[in-house]
Amino acid sequence: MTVVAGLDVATIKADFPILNQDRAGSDGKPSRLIYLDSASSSQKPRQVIDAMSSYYENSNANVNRGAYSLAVEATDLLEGARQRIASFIGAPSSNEIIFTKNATEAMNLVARSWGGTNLGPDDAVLITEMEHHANIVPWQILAAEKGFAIRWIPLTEDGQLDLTDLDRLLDGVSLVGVSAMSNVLGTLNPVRRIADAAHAAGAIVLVDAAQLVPHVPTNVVDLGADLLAFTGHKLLGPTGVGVLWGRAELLDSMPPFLGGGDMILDVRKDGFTTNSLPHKFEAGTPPIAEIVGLGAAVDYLSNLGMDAVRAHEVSLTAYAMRTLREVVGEDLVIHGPAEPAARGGVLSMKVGAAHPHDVSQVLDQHGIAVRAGHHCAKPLMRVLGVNATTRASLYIYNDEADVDQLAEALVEARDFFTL
Amino acid sequence: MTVVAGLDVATIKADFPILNQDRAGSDGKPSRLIYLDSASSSQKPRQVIDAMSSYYENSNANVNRGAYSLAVEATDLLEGARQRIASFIGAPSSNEIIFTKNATEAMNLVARSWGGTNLGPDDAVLITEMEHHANIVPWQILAAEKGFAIRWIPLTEDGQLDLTDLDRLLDGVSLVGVSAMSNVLGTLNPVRRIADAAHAAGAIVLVDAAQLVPHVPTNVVDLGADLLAFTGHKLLGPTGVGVLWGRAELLDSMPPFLGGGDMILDVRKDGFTTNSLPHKFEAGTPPIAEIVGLGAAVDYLSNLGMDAVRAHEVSLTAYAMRTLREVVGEDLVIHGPAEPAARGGVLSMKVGAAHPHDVSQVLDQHGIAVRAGHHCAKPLMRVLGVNATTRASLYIYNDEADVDQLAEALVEARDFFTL
Amino acid sequence: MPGLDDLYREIILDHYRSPRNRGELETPPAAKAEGFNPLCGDEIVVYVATETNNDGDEVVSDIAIGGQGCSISQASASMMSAAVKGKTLTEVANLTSSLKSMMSIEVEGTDAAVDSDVSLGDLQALSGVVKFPVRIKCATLAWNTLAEAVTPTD
Amino acid sequence: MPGLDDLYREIILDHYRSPRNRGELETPPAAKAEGFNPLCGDEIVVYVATETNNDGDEVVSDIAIGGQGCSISQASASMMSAAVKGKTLTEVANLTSSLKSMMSIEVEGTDAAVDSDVSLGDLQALSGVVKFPVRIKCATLAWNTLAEAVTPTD
Ligand SMILES: Cc1ncc(COP(=O)(O)O)c(C=O)c1O
Ligand SMILES: Cc1ncc(COP(=O)(O)O)c(C=O)c1O
Repeated sequence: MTVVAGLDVATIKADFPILNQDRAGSDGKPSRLIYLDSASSSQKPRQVIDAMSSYYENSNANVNRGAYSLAVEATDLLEGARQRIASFIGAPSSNEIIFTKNATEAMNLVARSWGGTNLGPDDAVLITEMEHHANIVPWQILAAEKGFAIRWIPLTEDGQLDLTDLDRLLDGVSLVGVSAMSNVLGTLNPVRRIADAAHAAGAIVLVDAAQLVPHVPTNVVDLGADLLAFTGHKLLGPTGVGVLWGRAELLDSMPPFLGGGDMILDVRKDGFTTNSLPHKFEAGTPPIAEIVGLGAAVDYLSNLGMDAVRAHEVSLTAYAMRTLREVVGEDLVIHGPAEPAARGGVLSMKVGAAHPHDVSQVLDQHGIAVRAGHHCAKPLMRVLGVNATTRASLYIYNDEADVDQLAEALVEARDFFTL
Repeated sequence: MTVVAGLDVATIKADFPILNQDRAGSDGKPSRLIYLDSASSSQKPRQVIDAMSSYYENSNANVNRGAYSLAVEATDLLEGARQRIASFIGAPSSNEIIFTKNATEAMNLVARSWGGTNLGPDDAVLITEMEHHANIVPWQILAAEKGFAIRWIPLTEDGQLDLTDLDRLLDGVSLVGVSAMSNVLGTLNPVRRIADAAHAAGAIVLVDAAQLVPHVPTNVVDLGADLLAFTGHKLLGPTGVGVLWGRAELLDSMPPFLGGGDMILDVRKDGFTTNSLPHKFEAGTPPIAEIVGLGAAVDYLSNLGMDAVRAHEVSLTAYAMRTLREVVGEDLVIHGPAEPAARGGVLSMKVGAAHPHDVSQVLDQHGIAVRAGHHCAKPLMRVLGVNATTRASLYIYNDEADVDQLAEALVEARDFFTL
Repeated sequence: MPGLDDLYREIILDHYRSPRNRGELETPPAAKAEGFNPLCGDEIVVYVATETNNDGDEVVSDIAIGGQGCSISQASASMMSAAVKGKTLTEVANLTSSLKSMMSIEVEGTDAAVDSDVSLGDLQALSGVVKFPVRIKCATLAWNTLAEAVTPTD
Repeated sequence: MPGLDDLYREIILDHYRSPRNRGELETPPAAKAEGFNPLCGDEIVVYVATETNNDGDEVVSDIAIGGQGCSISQASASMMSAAVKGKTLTEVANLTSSLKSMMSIEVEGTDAAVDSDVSLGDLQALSGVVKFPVRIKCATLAWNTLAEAVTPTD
């Protein structure tokens, strides 16, 4: 049994079916998956998978529509999940939880609805050089239409936001979009500090919390966010569901994004009357089973305790940074902050002269799943001066043994591709 | 065993866990669900539920991103489903299958991407009086921005499209939006005829096939559609996934809808380069497990054979129309076409003076699930001169016994609320 | 599962069959508000006339109900119209709050002045609705619409 | 699961370690195209100069490769540059088609003139890639980019 700072990883691993299957290894011998790509998508505990199966087997019906008891049951399951998700992130009201298909849609919703109404040629949006494409491209699409400027908060050498010029950068800005935790560098950004400065400058703040919510105790009010997006599948939850949280007053002021069923009170030939929150932004049949699954995921994490989750990750990240440097040696560069407490368990690496794609191929032969690529952050790749990195990312089901095997396989990859 | 025109309903029912559970009845005695709300959302066979659980238990990883074998497996499962779904609707290429979160998003995508580029103050969009809000409100939202006109194809007395004036209505129209099968009236519309006239007038055609694809053999080329939308959850598939099909050439000419990961080839600070189809329209992590589930749903229906499905529904609809009229009597109005072969198994009813909400309450006491309401078609409700209807809708797991019980319970409701 | 009799008490069916105060009032002087139940398409129209009484309180001097709906929403509207006529707006607010708390709805922004403990009389018959959560919206639609009608719009 | 040796044949590693024809050509006269592998962020730049030979055929007179990528994409580009130099565009098309069919890619719009059966020589070493489907894009990136460079743009 491996216990790291409060999490019983062996027991946790047992909850994840995929981590307990024998898979064919490179030598034909069965091997267990060592999953180190949770920043891309997490694995799912049995509790989440079962919640969805059970929904389909016992309670499936469309929501908000039927008067029969099955439809009421389905609606109650959905709304119950909404409430638990709201309290998981400290949202003042569950009406502020808007279900989307993923974090990407949530940020596009903000760009189109809020940005489409509030941004013109004289305006500017401020984002950071470490944003994920999901918090860049929606603004580029809209900027091409509306003519506003996009500004970038630069980075320091060790992969933190360089806030020296923040006040100057904020001048004339209407919205700041900032990732709370980088999916490449692991950097935990000082969202509260940026939000305070943004508010003082009259701007609102959209937080990309896709990497934060799964790993760090999150309270939207304490963060000072106006809008915050995250995604279910990185949070032990299913694919097909994401969340936009927003201050009710702000969401109320925004026009609807998608049109269709449920987001209306009335439709006439000459126009429609918009429904109240959260329905206003939930056109069409929502991802019902997925919301139920996300509710179960949030329960699972709440049972572990997000403080324990965070403590486990800080401690395992510290172990990994130390071990990888020791075992792989000088050839290894780990991008981002050096201090484990200042970052999440996302380790983007340069392994000697080996290309990340080749590294991940060698690792795959040992059943180790890491991601090689640009991680949907091409502007950041250019800042780092690389095309791609090899990224290992840690979660609650990872332990020191996983890290040890990673280190060994990295050495093999490095040696194989050394010129 | 009930065999209606080729489908072995008893065997099919056995595949649907929810139809085999004892539920608490009004008198406290356990009763089986009689599910007659498939037009709202269908139930799911074990094969679909299992395909998704198995995905999470064995193959879960993010797609299009990882080089490791698990990610390849997940991507192959997704792309395999895309291919089977493409051939299920006769799409010339699987690149023309765009996964969305539901049919509503698919139609909003068309409105925003195609409409946002092609519609201005001098243009017009032609839709029908029987459209679902999902094919009305997106156009109303866009029309408020762009200033184009929305025209309506009117209805005949028996709930068919009145095409007498079609050519005049088409004059100056750039897009025709038409539901292939009404979710209220069951009417099967002559899409091919409308498409031919629309094309002759220089307009393109968006088909809302949310009700068609689950029930009637569908071939997008034979329909003459340019774009066609449907939704997974009405098709034995999961919530959280929908499909937009479009002619490749047309989709290629349309700008992206949502911005983010996967829909780009490159992102620079000064702009982005769009990826090719289908990725261009699939920003962010797709509903992977849901796509796998929809693939299993399509397999299930293909195994039954869509011709057999349609034959079963025509025959059961004929039985239902006959039986309900006989048993309930003069007080019953069934909206829409009188001829079962001209419609799907959607029976929107007026039951004497009883309000649909009250009728469905009485039915619910007998474990019968029907929908009472406006069915997201308020303009149609106004044309019919009602606020709401009681809608019973049939699918592959329904049989004559279900219809008989419905008829009996309708009599009780009618009597209870007769003034 | 609760039975139909819990929901459809005799007095509810009576108000449904013979609704009180159906009709329209001239606006102005009367105020008018429309309410929708997006679930089932029900629409209710409440016309309400007020005047100031000798104590300086605003009183519901007349009320009329239009629109269509199910037995619960129609009966609730009819019972409401009978119950509020002649009452001061404060009394109406208390009654509304009392009805909603019977329906287990948390009343938001309730100020100290509002008293949820007033006697409901006939309206007590709506208590069965609480066992049918979907119908709560039907039962409260008229009340929310009335509240909107008497709220000064700016 | 196929082993690493299937993928990383000695000749591939050799081209990766000592890539042929790295550099740039002046444009014009040379044509240039950029290729992206969105999966891994690889970027490849192909510069190609052509001239018409005595038979009136267009021939690859010079080629240079820029950009960065993994061993497979770099080795494939290097081997390609060595293989196509001096070849007519028809021969290049045949070679490309032959390589792709080795990778089990259906070649779209293949016209009768294209012969997929030409001998691949060293390029045969790329055959192991077929067992690693994700890497097929790496192996074909240079070839697709070359095709783009020699296609007249309108
Ligand atoms: C005809 C029609 N179109 C569109 C839709 C919308 O489907 P969804 O809610 O899955 O987007 C529906 C179902 O509600 C429908 O019946
Ligand atoms: C920081 C960050 N933002 C946004 C996203 C997008 O999430 P999704 O693909 O679920 O929309 C991701 C994950 O890919 C991410 O890491």
